Parts: sequence; structure tokens; C-alpha cells
Amino acid sequence: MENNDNMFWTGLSPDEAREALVTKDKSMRDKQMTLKEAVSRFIKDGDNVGIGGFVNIRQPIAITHEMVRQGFKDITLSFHSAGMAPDILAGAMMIRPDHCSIKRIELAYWAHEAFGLSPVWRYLAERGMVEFEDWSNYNMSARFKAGAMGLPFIPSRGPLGGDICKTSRTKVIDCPFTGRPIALLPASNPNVAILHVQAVDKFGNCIIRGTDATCPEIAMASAHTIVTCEQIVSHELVASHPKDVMIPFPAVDAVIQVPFGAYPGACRRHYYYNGDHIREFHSLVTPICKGGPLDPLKAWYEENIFGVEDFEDYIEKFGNKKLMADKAAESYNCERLA
Amino acid sequence: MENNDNMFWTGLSPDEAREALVTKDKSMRDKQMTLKEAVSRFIKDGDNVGIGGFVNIRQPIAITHEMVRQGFKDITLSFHSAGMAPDILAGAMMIRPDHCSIKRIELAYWAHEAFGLSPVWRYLAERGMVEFEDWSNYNMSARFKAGAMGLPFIPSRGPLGGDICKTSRTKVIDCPFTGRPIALLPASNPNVAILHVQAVDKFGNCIIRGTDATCPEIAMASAHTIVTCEQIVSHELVASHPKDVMIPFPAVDAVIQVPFGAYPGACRRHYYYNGDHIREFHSLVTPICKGGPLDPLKAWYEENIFGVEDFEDYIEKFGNKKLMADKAAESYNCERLA
Amino acid sequence: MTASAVSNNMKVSTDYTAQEIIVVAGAKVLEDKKIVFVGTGLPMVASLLAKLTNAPGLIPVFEAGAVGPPLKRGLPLSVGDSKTFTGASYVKGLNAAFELTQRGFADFGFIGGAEVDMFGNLNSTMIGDFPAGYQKPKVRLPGSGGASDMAASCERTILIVPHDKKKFNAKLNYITSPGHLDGSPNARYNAGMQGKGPYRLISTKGIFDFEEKSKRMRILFTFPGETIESIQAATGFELLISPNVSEFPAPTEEEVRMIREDIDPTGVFVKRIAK
Amino acid sequence: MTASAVSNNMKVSTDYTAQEIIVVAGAKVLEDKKIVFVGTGLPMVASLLAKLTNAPGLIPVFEAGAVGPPLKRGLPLSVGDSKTFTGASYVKGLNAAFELTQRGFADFGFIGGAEVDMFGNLNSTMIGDFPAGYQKPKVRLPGSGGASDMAASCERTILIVPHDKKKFNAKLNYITSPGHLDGSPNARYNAGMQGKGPYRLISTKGIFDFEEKSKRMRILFTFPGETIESIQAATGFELLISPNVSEFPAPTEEEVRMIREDIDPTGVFVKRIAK
Repeated sequence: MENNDNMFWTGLSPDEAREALVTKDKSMRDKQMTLKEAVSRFIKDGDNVGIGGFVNIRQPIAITHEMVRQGFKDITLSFHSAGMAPDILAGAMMIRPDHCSIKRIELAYWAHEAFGLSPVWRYLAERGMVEFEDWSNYNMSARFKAGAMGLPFIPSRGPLGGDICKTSRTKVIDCPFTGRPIALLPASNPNVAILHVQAVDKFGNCIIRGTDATCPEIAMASAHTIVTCEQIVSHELVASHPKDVMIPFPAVDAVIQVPFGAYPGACRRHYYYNGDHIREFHSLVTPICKGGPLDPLKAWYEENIFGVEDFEDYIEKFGNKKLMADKAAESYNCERLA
Repeated sequence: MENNDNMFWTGLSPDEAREALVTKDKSMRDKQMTLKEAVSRFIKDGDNVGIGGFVNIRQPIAITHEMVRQGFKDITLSFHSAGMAPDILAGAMMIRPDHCSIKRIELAYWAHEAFGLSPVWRYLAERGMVEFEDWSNYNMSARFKAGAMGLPFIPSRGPLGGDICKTSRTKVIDCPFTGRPIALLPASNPNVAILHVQAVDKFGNCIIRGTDATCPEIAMASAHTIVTCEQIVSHELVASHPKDVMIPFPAVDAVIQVPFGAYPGACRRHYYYNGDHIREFHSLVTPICKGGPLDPLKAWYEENIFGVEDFEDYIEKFGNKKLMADKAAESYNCERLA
Repeated sequence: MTASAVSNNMKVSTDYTAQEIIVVAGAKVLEDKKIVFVGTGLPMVASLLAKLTNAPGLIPVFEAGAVGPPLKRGLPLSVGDSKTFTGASYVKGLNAAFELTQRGFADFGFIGGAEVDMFGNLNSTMIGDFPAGYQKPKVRLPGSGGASDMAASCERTILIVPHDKKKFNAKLNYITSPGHLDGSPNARYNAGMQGKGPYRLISTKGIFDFEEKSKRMRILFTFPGETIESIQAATGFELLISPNVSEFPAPTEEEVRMIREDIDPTGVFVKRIAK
Repeated sequence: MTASAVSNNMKVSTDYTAQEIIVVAGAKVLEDKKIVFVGTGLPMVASLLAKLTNAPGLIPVFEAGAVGPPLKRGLPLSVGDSKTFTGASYVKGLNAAFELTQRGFADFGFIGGAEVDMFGNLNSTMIGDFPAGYQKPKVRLPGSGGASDMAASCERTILIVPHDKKKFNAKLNYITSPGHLDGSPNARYNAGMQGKGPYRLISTKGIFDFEEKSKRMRILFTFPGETIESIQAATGFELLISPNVSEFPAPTEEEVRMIREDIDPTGVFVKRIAK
């Protein structure tokens, strides 16, 4: 947006981010709670929400469902590449803007790779319904990394030469050591990170399998972090493999076991994509972009989110046979003895 | 040193470092060779040598012995905290400056924690025999990280407010986002990294246990990397635990199995310190600082380095009983079933 | 497979699709034992084909963090797919993958775009009035993903753009992934970028390089059925013509079989034309 | 242990050493359930004692990369010791540990130095003529290690310096680890640093804080056998005196026993006085 020319901080400024962490209780304590409680305690209207995962891998889908149920106002979404998580949040804004509203999006990519484009993103952007700021994947990862390092910025080659330099808050300086141009990216310190991982202990030590995406950096950059996981495991098990821990407990505020919490996306070692469900969701949105009625999308939200008590009820609808098939597909990707 | 006011690059400049990697053969090929061959092929007079490990943990001691045997001229040493590795290299300069000479040292700490100060460091520095540049541990780690990231510099709070800013090539700027001062540290891209790790496959994929220290960053920053290890293992074993790999094969040029390669320092899962041997070495240097004769130190080098064919012969001198005791001490630190 | 089946399979395919020849061309542009940073979609298919044919020692890197996976479990649906991690040599996250690239570890970057200009600059952000209409574009595209980073830091980039006069434009709506910028001498270096920039462009009509001095797009190979004239006619700017321009051979039956049966049997990225 | 043994052990020790009272004071300054970034030497001993006494929920972080180890295998000989990794919650390398600290995860930093001034600035680099003699110092010390980073980024620092007129200096030979700089208002913030800076200094003669406005070192507790006058006499600058100055109690027999028997039985960091 034009205003990106003038520097401002979304989420927390570096000094505010520091202060938030200094005053926070970082002790090693039981952080298990319900998803309802976590979303209600840690996500506020106006917050900058950092979304973990990558495209449709380990996206915090269960958390977005609960956010939609509870409603949110004027939030900023920050992510590199994402698929269903912003789809769910922004789709809710399409049908109930009074209940769910997104003010701003800082992103690199919003689509679904093999499962196509996001009609939700097109709908919002082409109607000017949200302000947004384009970055690249590395730009966003590096901005979270700067936030996680307690730095106001990080240098990068990434946006040089292109229009991202013009439409974002990037500053290009002459390197004081080489004289060549180098881009400085402002840190991102979200108010809250929402993540889904494979395993966590009750203190919040997170074990991630396959890509870490930028989850560790987002967690450490944010003032608060909500983590859902496939398995809550004992601290003793986690501490016997401390090098597998990608996010240390002081960076985590809420731990909730939600099996299939990234579904219909994939979660390494647990389940592969349910592409049909992703496409089905899009098939409800695409006609709306062309002027069709909102009702089918409303019905989807009613059936899958507003009309159920929690994410477990949503998952239940897929039936065991389909869930087992998606688990079997992942077992093929990543063979392991039980 | 005063000249640190004027920016210059030791090792490779960022552009040279990029070019070195672009033109290098990065294919997945067998990189096993003898330590003799690795040192002779990859370490040249005038090189900046990045030293892995931390104080006396996983220091590349076997590599330093071979370097001393082959001799070196006008090298620069770059490390954060180191103990026996620079002791061995610089002790050789004390007794045979014609054969072994160090021109410059970029460092944060040279001593031995529980095993005392380094009389070698005092000897060299207090006689003005080398130029040096003080940094902090994080400064050096971050400088290697900048080198590993292909960046000319990295921002850091670390040196702000102290004299490291004055005696190093740090540049302090006003942050263009916050207006507050921030330090920029020039990248370090050594000509060659020397590392010791627990396990490697023949392609150079390195598994590190306990602290990674800054070994991954040093390897990726350097034009070439020599890795000694306790165990060479199959690629299949390594690739079945890819998240344990801390250094990917394209960053490694030579792989050599050298059990006890960090001895008398410690190596997690393998052996704990031989503190007596460290102190014994120092007991030969301390009298020289006070004007005593060089002969006892010469005799040590003759017996342990010049007079033996390779590091295996040096290790043999300790006797199995002592080596087993140091292995048993480490088994206590880090209990595991065989 | 019998000897006669082999010789059959070396025969030229008569029913290959536009996407299939892109994949075959992409595979052939890749070099053995080099590191390729693979973008999503057709670059993944082409890299798999290259590994099975001319470049068995090719080392794929995916931006979500996998280095050197054997890809024995089939075509990934995403550059962060579980299939990219099994058997890999190194697995971290996005920062690590892009840091390696910025450092100089990626010999090739393999990226797509919705729009390209004569200097190999790519747009995958928006169609519309820029900058005034940036916040309300006519068509909003997915965004850079990792393409801008690959463009800025891979040593050489291979671009894939379907050939169409609206997509080969004199002026882009938005420069997402910079190529040779304005083509001026050392433009990339002077802008602070790394690497030599666009190396080849593969379209549905041919393969192009970028002339050394002017950095302008140049026809290197025409695909079967295309001529220099037909390609120029479908291009929104003047193309240069290589002194050695020649026809790129049609895919063999075996190459097409590998794509259809071994690599992308369900048509995830290589769409089947309805019969 | 019998009840009478317990009450015995609460008795005041009569043979504690200067290092032992530093360790006991250091442990008591630490707070339960806080994160402490532990420097090498006496800070490790004090942190272990704190975990065994007043701060069982203390979370140690070591610069080589361990977060929150239980330290059940005894006193580490190094901040990168194998003992710091067993059972830890997180293990990476130096960058990760210092990044956490720069971010604000370390409530306390616990560091030593060879020389200190009235604003809590520390020197562990050199003694000699600075800057002219920097490259050929009279005495070369080990160097910063992580101390400069801890000083710049931990929220509050606890300093340990043996008390001696030559070590408590009006002007340092070299500022390795900045404290309150020149004591001017917001000096640290204006210099770009994080955190509130030196919180306590523990010497062989007492415990000091830094007066809020002037940031000058102030006597808070005198150790047994010391007076305000004896401490001032051993200090190279004028000390402030807290309105609530009092005597720090001598270590108990139990505290001394824990240091000698449980924590540092071989006298690695807490030296025994030859009998």
C-alpha cells in the first residue's frame, strides 16, 4: 500500500516486543488448556497474528476454526506461504464481516500449489477489502527471524531489483562495508503466533517433523504463542531428545492436543492432504467471485464451524475410512514401524 | 588494532566468497581422504582458518596437529571461544616460527574455563607477536552466520557501549527503522573451516551431538571445509535422520575418520576432558612466559607431533586405560544403551 | 521391457501436450551433479524427469527446507511436501533453505511466472494499474512465494512461462522476480543482487536464452510446429534470434510415458487433455 | 539426616572461604522461576546452589546452546559441557542462545570480570595502555567470551568481581562488558542496548546495587568481618551507601557442605584453602 513508504510497525515494535517478553512469566509450568480458552485469552481484536506452517502443511486450521467461532476484528495476518488457514479466516469475513474482519495482510503467497489458486484471496484483494503488503517467502521468514533475534531489521538480497522494494517497508541502503546496495527488512513481531506441530510437552517444548517452515522464528518473535499438536507427550520423552526441540518452552503460552489440527492440509508422519475437501471449499467461493450468492459458503461455515462445538466434531464428519486413508497415504511418504 | 578502523576483509570478501562457492564442485561425491591430504590440499599459507568447536569441546585437535606437522605461514585464526586448538597452533609458532606462523587472530575468548588461562595467548599477545581483533562470542558466531547467509554484515546489539566497537571493524549506525543505534558486524568468510564432529557420511553430511557451537555457520561461510569425525557412517543411516544433519554435504570438502580427534578436549557421547593433559601442556609454556627455556615445549612437540606419523600414534600414547576412563566419564554425562 | 519396446519408446511422440514438451525441455536444460532450487509445479516434474534421464546426480533443494532428497516416493504436491523430506541429506526450514541460496549453493533456480518481459523479469503478483491500483488490482495473483528470492540469489535461473502475447509483455504490471532488470551492463550486480540471472526461458513455443551483451530474450530453439515468425507473432516485444537457432526435438514416446506413468500419473501438474 | 543434624547444618559456618560466600550470595540474588544466562566459573556453582535451595524452578541457559537443563550430572566444567545438554529442553548452538538473549528471554545474566568501575562496566580483555598499547598489552586477559553480549542484552546482570583496590577502578583499561556506561540517564537505551543493566555486584567483601538515578555502585550488604569503611578502603572510587545497608549473614554449615560435597567436590571452581 502507498503508506508502506512511511515506516510503521504492525504488531509490536522492537522495543514493545522486548518489553512484552521481559514482563512475561517464562517459567516452566503446565500450559495445557482448551483451544477455546487459548484463543479467547491470547487473540485480541486488532492483533497481528503470525500464521505457522507452509502452504497447506501444518497450517493451524483448528485454531482458525476456533477464531472464526469466537469472531475477530481488524486483525493483521502475517505469513509467508499459506493456504487453508487464511482461506478459513477470510472466508468467514466474506460471509460475516460483522463477526470476522481482517484489516491487513503481510504475505508472500496465498494459494494452494497443486490444489490451485485461492478464490478467497482474489475476492478480498480485487475488491479492495483489505490492505496488504507483498513480500517474498524469504523476506517474511527473515522478518520473523529478525523479530526472534531481538533486532529491528535484517539485511537480505531478496527484494532487490523488484517492485517488492516499492510496495513494502523495505529500505535499501548502500552497504557500509562493500558499497553495494543491500535491502533491510523490518522485523515482524506479531502479537500472537498460531502454530500446529507434531508433538509438544505440557511446558511447550515443540518437536517438529519435516519442514520447520518458519514456526520457531514466528513463535520466538511473537508476544504470545498458541500451539496445537497431534500428540502431547511427557517432558521426559522430549528432554531425552533435546536437539529435536525446535521451539523451547519459554516461547509458548498455550498447548492443546488437537489430532488432525492441520486437516485438510498435511502433517508429516500423521496425514497427507485431503485435496478434495480443499477443492470443495474453493468450489463454494469461486461462484461468489463471479457474483453468485453467499449462501452455499454460509452453509459450509454453518455446518463445519458455527454449527459444531469444536474441531473434533468437524473432523468426525470425514468418517474414519477417509481419515485412515489420508493417514495411510502419509505412511507411504514416510515409512516407519509403529 | 588501529587499522581495524579502515575496513578490510580477512579471508574472502563477500563477493569472493560467493564466487568460490559458485565455481566449486558441489556434487554428492565421496570426500574421504587422509588427513595429510586434506590439510595439504585445502590449507594454504596466508589463509584465514575458521576453527570449530567451543573452548575445549569438539575442537579440531587432530587437524591442528597435522597443520603443525606440515607447517603454515601467515595464517589468520578466526574463532569465538577456543582452547587447545589455538594453543597447539600458536605453541608451534613459539618453538618453530620458521615452520609455523600466525599473522592475525579474530577471537572472543582464548582460555580453558575450568582448566585455567592460556599462557600461549598471553605469550603471543604481550610480546606483540600477532595482530588481533577482539569480538564477543555472539559477534563471532553472528559474523560466521552472516558469511553463511551470503550477507556482507549482520546487525547485533552485542558490541554496543563497549570498547569492542573501537578495536574492531564494527560499524555503528542509526537504525533506519527505529532511530536507535545498532551495530553492524562484517561477515567472516574464512578460506577454510576446520571442524571435528561426531558422525559424517562419505558425502560430508554431518551429525553433531550436544552443542552445535558455530560449526554449521563456519562450514557454510568458508570456501572449503575439512571435517574429522569419530565415526564415518553410511549415507542411508544419516538420511534416515535428516533433521539431525547440521551441515549439509555441499558445504564439506574432506571427510576423515579420526577417533579422539578432539582429545584432550571433550566430545559429547564419546569422551570427556583429559584435564591433566591440558594442564601439563600449559605447565610447559608458563615458565617460558617468565623467561624460561623453550626446550621442554620443543620436546613436547617432538614427542607428540613431529615425532609421530599421525594423530593415531599420539592417541596411542595415552594408553587404553586412560582413554577408557575418559569415555566412561562421558557415558556418565550422557547415559545411553550401546 | 523388450528390445523392440525400447526402440519403440525412442520414437517421437505424436500426442505430447504443451506442458509435456515444457517438462522435457526443462529436464534437458538442467545439468547433472548441479544443485537446483525447485519452484512448485512444472519445475518439480522437470527435475524428476531430469533425475531419471540426463541428470541422475541432480541435487534438488526445496524452499521449505529439504536438500538433496531422492524423491523415491513420487511427485511432491508442494515444495514443502512430506515426499521432499524422506531420505533427504538436510532438513530445516525456510530461512535455512534461502540462506543457502543467498550464499551461493544453488547453481540453478527453476521458477514460473504469469508474465515476462524481454529481460526475463517476471510478474506473479498482480495485473492492473500499478502503483495506483496496487491495493485493488484487476487480477490478484498468488504473490512471489520464493520466486523473488530465487531470482535474486540463485546463480542462474530457468523460467517457465506459457507463451501468449499478453504474457510476453514489453512492460510488466509488477516486477515480482527480477531478471536482467533494464538490461544495462552489470544491472544485477549494481542493484545488489547475486548470480547471473535468467539463463533460459522455456515457453510453450520454444527455448530462449538472453543475449550476452543486451541481455535481451533470444530464440534458441523452436518447438515442433513453431517458426521464428509464429513465435515473434505471439510475443509482445521484439525477440532476438540466435545465430544457431534450431528446432527442439519433440519428446520421445519414452519421455512422455515417464511423465504420464512414472512421474505424474494423476495429472497433478501436467494436465491431460480430455480425449 | 537426623533432626539434630539438620539443625546443626543451619548453624553458621566458621570456615567458609571468600569464594564460598560469593557463591551463597549469588544463589540468593537469583530468583525462582526466572531464566538465568550463566557465565563460566562461580556463576555455574551459584546457579546450582540456587536450584538446590531458594530457586528450584530456576532455568539456566548456557551460551553454547542448552536451555533449562536439570544439571543432574553435576557441575559442568564449561558452559558447553556435555552435562549442560543432558535432559535440557532445547539444544542448539551459540547463535541460537544469544539470539534468545537479545530477544529478551534472559531475566538475569551472571558474569565475571577482572576489573569493574563505579557504573558496573567490566573489563576482561587487557591491562595496559589503551588504545595505544592494545596490540601489545601489559597483561592479556582471555577476552569477552559471551560477557559483552550478556551485558548488552540480558535484562539484568549480576556481576562477580573479587574485591581489590586494583580491580575496583575509577577508569577501566578496556570496557569489555558495558554496564551503566557513564551513568547518564538512559545511557544504555541511547547506546542501542537492551535491558536494565547491572543489578547486583557480588565481591569478596559484600553485595552492591546501583543507585537508581546516578547508576553508581552502592553498598547494600557487607560480608561478615567487613565494614563500610573497610570496603571503601579497598575500592578505587567512592562508593554510595544504601540507607538500608546491613550485614549479609555468613553461609550456613549446610550451604558450605552442599558446595563442598554436592556441587563442587573436587574444587574445580571453588578452590579449597590448603589446610
